[in-house]
Amino acid sequence: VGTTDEEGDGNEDSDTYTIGMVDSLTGSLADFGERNQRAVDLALEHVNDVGVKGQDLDITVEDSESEAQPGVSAAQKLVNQNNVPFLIGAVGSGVSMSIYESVIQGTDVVQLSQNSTGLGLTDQPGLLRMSPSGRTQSVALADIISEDGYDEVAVTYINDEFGESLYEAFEEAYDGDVVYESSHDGEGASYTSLVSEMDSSGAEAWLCITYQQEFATMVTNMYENGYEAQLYGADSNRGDTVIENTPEGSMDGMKLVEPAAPQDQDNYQEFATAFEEEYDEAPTAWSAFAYDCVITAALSIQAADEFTGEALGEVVRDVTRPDGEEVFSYEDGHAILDDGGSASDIDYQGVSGPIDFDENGDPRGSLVVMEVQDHDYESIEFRES
Amino acid sequence: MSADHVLALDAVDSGYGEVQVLDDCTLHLDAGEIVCLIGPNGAGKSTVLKTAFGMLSPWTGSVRYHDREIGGLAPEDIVREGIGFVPQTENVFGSLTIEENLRMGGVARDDDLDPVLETLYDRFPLLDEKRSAKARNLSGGQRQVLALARALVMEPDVLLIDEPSAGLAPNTADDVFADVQEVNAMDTAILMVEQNAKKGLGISDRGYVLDQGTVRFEDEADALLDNEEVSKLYLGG
Amino acid sequence: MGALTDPRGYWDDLTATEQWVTAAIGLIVLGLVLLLLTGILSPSYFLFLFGLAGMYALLSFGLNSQWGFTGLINFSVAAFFGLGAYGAALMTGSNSPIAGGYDPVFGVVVALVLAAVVAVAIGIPTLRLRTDYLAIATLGLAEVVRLIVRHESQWTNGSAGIRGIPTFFASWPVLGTFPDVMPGLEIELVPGSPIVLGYSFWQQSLNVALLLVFLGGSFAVLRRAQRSPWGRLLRTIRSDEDLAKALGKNTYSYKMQAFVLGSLIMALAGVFYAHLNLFVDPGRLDPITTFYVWVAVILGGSGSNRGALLGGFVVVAIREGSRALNDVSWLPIEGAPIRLLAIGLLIILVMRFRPQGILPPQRELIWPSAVDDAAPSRPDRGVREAKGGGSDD
Amino acid sequence: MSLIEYAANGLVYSSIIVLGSIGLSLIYSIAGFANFAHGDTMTVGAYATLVAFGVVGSVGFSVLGLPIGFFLALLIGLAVAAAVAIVTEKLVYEPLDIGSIGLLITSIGVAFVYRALIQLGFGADSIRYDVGFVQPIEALLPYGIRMTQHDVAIVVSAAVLVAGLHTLLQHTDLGRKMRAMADNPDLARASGIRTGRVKRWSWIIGAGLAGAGGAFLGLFNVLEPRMGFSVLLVIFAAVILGGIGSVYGAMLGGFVIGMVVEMMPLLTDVGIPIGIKYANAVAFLIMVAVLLVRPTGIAGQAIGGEGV
Amino acid sequence: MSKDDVVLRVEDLQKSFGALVATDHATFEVERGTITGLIGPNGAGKSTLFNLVSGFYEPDGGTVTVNGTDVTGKEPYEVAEHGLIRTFQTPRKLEGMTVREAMLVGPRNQPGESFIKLFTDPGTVGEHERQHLADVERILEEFEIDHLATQPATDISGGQMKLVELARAMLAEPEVLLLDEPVAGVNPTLRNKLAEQIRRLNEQGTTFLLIEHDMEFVMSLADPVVVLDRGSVLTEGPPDAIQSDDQVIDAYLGGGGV
Ligand SMILES: Nc1ncnc2c1ncn2[C@@H]1O[C@H](COP(=O)(O)OP(=O)(O)OP(=O)(O)O)[C@@H](O)[C@H]1O
Ligand SMILES: Nc1ncnc2c1ncn2[C@@H]1O[C@H](COP(=O)(O)OP(=O)(O)OP(=O)(O)O)[C@@H](O)[C@H]1O
Ligand SMILES: [Mg+2]
Ligand SMILES: [Mg+2]
Repeated sequence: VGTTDEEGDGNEDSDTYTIGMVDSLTGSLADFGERNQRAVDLALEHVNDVGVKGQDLDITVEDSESEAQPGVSAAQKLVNQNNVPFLIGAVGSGVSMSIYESVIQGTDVVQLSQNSTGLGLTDQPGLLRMSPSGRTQSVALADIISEDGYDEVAVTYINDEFGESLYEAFEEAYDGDVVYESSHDGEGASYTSLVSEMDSSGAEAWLCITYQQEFATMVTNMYENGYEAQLYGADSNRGDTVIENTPEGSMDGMKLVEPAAPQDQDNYQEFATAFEEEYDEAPTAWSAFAYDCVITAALSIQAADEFTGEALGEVVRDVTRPDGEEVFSYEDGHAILDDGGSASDIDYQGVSGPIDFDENGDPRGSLVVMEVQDHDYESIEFRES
Repeated sequence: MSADHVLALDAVDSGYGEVQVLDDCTLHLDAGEIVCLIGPNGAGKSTVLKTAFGMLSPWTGSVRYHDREIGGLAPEDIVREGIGFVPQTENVFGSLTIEENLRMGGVARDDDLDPVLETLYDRFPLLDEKRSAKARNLSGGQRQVLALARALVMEPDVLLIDEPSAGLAPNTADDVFADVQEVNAMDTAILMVEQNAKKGLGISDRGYVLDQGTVRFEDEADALLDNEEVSKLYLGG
Repeated sequence: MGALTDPRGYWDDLTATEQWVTAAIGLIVLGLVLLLLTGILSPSYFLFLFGLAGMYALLSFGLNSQWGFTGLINFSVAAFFGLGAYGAALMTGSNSPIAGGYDPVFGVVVALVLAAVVAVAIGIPTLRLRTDYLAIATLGLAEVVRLIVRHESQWTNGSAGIRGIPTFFASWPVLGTFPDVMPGLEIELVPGSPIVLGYSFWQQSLNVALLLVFLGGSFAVLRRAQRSPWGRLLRTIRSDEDLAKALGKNTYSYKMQAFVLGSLIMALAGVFYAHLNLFVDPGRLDPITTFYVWVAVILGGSGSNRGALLGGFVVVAIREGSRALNDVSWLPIEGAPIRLLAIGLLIILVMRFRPQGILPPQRELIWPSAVDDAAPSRPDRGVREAKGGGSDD
Repeated sequence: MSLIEYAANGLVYSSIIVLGSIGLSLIYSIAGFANFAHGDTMTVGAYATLVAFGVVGSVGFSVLGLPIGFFLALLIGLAVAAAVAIVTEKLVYEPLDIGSIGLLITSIGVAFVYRALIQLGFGADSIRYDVGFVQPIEALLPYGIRMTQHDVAIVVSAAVLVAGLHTLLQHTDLGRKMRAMADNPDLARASGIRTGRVKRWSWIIGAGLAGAGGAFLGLFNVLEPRMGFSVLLVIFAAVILGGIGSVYGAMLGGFVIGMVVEMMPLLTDVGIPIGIKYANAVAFLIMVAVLLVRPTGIAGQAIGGEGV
Repeated sequence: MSKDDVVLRVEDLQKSFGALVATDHATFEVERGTITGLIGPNGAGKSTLFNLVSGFYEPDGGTVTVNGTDVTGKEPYEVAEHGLIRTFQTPRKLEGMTVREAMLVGPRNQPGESFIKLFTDPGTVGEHERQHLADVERILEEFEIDHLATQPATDISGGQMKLVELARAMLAEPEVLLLDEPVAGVNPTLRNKLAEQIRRLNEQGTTFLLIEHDMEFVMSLADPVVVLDRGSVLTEGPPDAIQSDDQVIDAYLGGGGV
């Protein structure tokens, strides 16, 4: 994790550019935070191999504890004490929003959320995010469930901004009946009552919008109670944690939708390989988002006239826009910019996808539909959002 | 000071936290004696007993039991040495029954408690009636009796009693004093604090008058009762 | 004897602890001024921290009037804090499902009324209970309130929270536009590290001003109340309720008064929070806040208003200061659990070495004008300090 | 969905809550404070069991779907939780000279320390025991009961532990000494009770049961650093409901609260639209309602007026 | 037996704890201006009777009338509002206060006990406070514990606690004062002084109902004396008559007599 520059400055006299990041190092989303940090380290390595305007990039990371208030405190420190002009943050949608409203709004600091998919962020054009809005996922899920021939579904969702907004969007888009819906708490709660209620609702299709640990527990509870249903889920329920902690075959046939990292793209492959080499595990789409946040920030700094929020704000969208030449790594982008190219001369294609922030600050993204086969995820279909 | 004192405080200073109460206090108890400690409120009488029993550590001076220094020992060890203590206040386990209170009094004994308890019930019929009543629900006087009985379960060699007759009806007080004498007759030396000085001294061999943490008078019990000055200052005329 | 008219005499009149604490505070203030002047500590961040600290101090005031004065073990601090924040947010926030867009002053009123109503509702069943039962009952009821706020989104927006809350003075003349019109200043006292006074600095200054009003008002009220017969009665109840009853005091009514008073102050802290943070979500009702406030009150010294003030500041210093641990990159381990560890250890150490708190009450609490000439207003030093008992201010 | 099925679930959860409640109640009455580190003591027990199981491994035959090694590990976990509690008592609580609220606050600090250490050692992720997965017992399905062998193991082990405690309290002086000490520590010492030893035993029993409860919670659910703290509130409700300081009250309270939480779906079934998300809330409301009628809990001792 | 001016009337009062009948159809009256003694063996039900009268226990049957008002079943503070104050046999400690502060709780109806008045009428509050403080100083002197005024109220000896308890109740200036063994544990010399205090207050109009086992004390002060045994009134009369009553000697005084 980065070091603090005690002087708290990021101005051009020193030999590093320091930006800030609010991440979930602890709390319910610590999983995400941990992987983010790995991706960030990787990204910093790639950036500093080349340099930004001849200097190093450094990131001061503060913990949000996966909660709004500590998140805001963290951002306050980064923005007002460390004077960072560019802030990556945060994971949870609620945290990102509260940071934006309490700290960023009214200043010219650029905020780019690494992992928030909540629908509310769309209403804040000033708040950029790397991960696509959950709405696309919800719509896709609604379609898939209908296409699979289920006109009744039981839904449970994690009771935070993320889960709730995804559920609302799903309910809006779904043609059939939601015969049961209930939010649930995270963190080690027991879900036996929940699954038995879902079972008694009579629905044969179950949609779970939650996080990996919670979902693993849910599936285990289902299995141990002998319930069976066609499962559907959001991207957040996918991962090794689930595979490792659920009985073999317990989820087979489950379908999930997730933002597609372009797995066939070379830069993703490279990223994935580097990640696996370093950390001995496959990256998730979420870590790819975090990686892209750092690269985008670095490109913006390189492209901007000066290291201020105002200047960065002017270029941050441009470096990912389709007008320019497609570049697939920081090195390539840097080369063009260093040659006197302007921000709009490049179009960074992230390891997570094309990015292309729209007017609301949301990226473009495509989705992949996955199915669990033999207790492993297989992608079966791509969908444009 | 001769070696045959059962219990002796020698030049003891003691108190609570930073507050000194006992100031160079010297007194002793011999085998087979009943000694009565009197004095005004706040003189430090209870403090003497607490110090002797290890509830407070003497700051200076020594507390000796036979020939052993016991100043600084913990109460639970002192009990096992053969000293018993009846505190002035909070002297029963309110949430325990009478029977349980008595059994608690005997935790340091290894033998069967039943015979001892039966003897005590015989001696204190008041308790016998209410064996399974919670001590909290006893009347003030009943509790006072229970507190004494609890200390007797150990059959101690030395018994320290803080105001045994406080709150007792005249007839019960007489009974208790008789009991004290009876216990004494069975070879237990007794050091007793008593505000009812006339009765207290009446059954005692010797007495001390304590004032402001120091022994002011020390004499045979009868002599103290007859002492005009003592009578005027401390016995209410 | 005023500190200004007769500083020497004032100093001599302080107890050893007070002198010690005053000196320490003086040093810290000096240090902060130095940090600010040299540009090491940014003024706007400092003001934000100051705001947070003051908010904790307010919460501590509230708890102190319940626990410190009256002995009510209230574990629903977070609930009242949250209600205050929600009361203000629901009235003023742009996405409030009930009645957004009102003036913040109206929000204050609604928050206080809401807190008072809930305080009475929680108080009626619980205030008759014995202390430890009261603790868990309030903790449980606070959890009920939290679950309702979290799940009944038709009233509260659920976990999405309420946003678009204006700053407190947004619609006031002059003050409303104050942060915008104030020039961005850059002062360079130490070459190379300028002090930037921009929008957020002016905004935070306004916040702090509001806070000082809240804090000052509460302090003045509590100080007078504590030294009054009213406060003495509460202390009697804390120590022996039956005695108070036997002397003809309607103890239930007094407990309720203290409970409501404390809850109102906590709600005030919530209101301040809403306008400081401009965003409110159900996480504010999390019991962890309650624990922190308890730590603040105990740390400062139960029963002492000054202690509560100090405790609030110390807790924020610990919480935010321990962020520095995250920055220690050479540690081979994660910073966050280390931080939790540090806070835990700190609590334990304080309780071990200064259990009576930093500034425990040390003076008698008798109506000031009544004792001036009657007798010395302070008990024998030794006794009071050894015991750390009594109460004060 | 049948009543009996919910009840079966409730029985399992209750067993865990009961184990936690007894310990909390014991410590409450002896050490004289509400121990907020109790939940985290459960967590310690769970992780200790995890580690021990890793070392012992799945040796031997299996009982109730669990290798015998797991039960061995469970005992080790129980012992570790007790040992940790004793060390904490020696290092932290014993040297303190403060009232019950001070102790309570201290225990919050202790809870933080436990949790931080566990997180440092095991990370924030959830973990499962490597005991495989089981399906409901076939023989019970026709009766509408979906219980796994693991569930049965939890209930049976909890029952054994509780029965053991009952025997201990009935046939030794310990229970009475504990009560005497809680009542009046000074007089207890004056009577010759070695209070230090009694205290130590209470911690051992209380924390040991908590450790077992934690280990079962891990089996019932998953292990994660906040697991114990998450159930602490419910355990408090159980203890209060039963009446502070009464071991048997704690058992009863734990049973009732555990059942209530797991039987919540019934409310919806009978037409009361309170979702399971309010399960804990309902538990607390029941607790408060009981306190209104009996201000000292079901088995708590009535406070006898002002006394004489 | 009927009396002229009755301030406290206890009629057919009953209270049992489980099988134990603690108060058994007790009936008696306390006449204004008297010092009425209440004696009886340990466990006779005297303190229970106080608890019933002062509202701490709810009677199973019977009535309590104070100054003509039926206060049966009322809250203790309501009973106190009717002018009846009681002390406790086991003195109550007030933590976190000095002895002087603990005494200041005594006076009833202090204007400063109203939160509102603290801010609307601080002058009056201060005035009363000064007055009460002077009263406290005076009574502490009379009780010979003025040197304890600024000591923590918990750090005093058993006897001193009884004195504080009694002095505080006197400060409440009730019409009827119920004292539960006020001088148990108090030094004999001081006992005599307290007797004078009680007598003086009585002359100024306070009515006393007094439980005490110290016969010298009771018999010199009280007239009439009510004897309670096993929950009901055994007899009542002037001290001389009581002292020579065989029944009383049997049940209570024992061989030792006074
Ligand atoms: N709360 C209670 N529960 C059960 N029994 C009680 C309760 N209070 C008192 N008693 C019983 O009622 C009887 C009368 O008690 P009370 O305290 O009134 O006696 P008393 O006359 O004041 O005696 P003493 O002179 O010893 O103080 C006693 O036998 C006592 O055990
Ligand atoms: N716990 C305590 N802490 C501090 N000081 C105390 C404490 N208990 C008693 N004192 C003080 O110590 C002195 C002696 O008290 P002690 O209890 O020994 O008196 P005593 O002679 O037994 O009086 P009494 O006849 O009233 O019981 C008193 O002045 C009292 O104020
Ligand atoms: Mg004494
Ligand atoms: Mg009595």
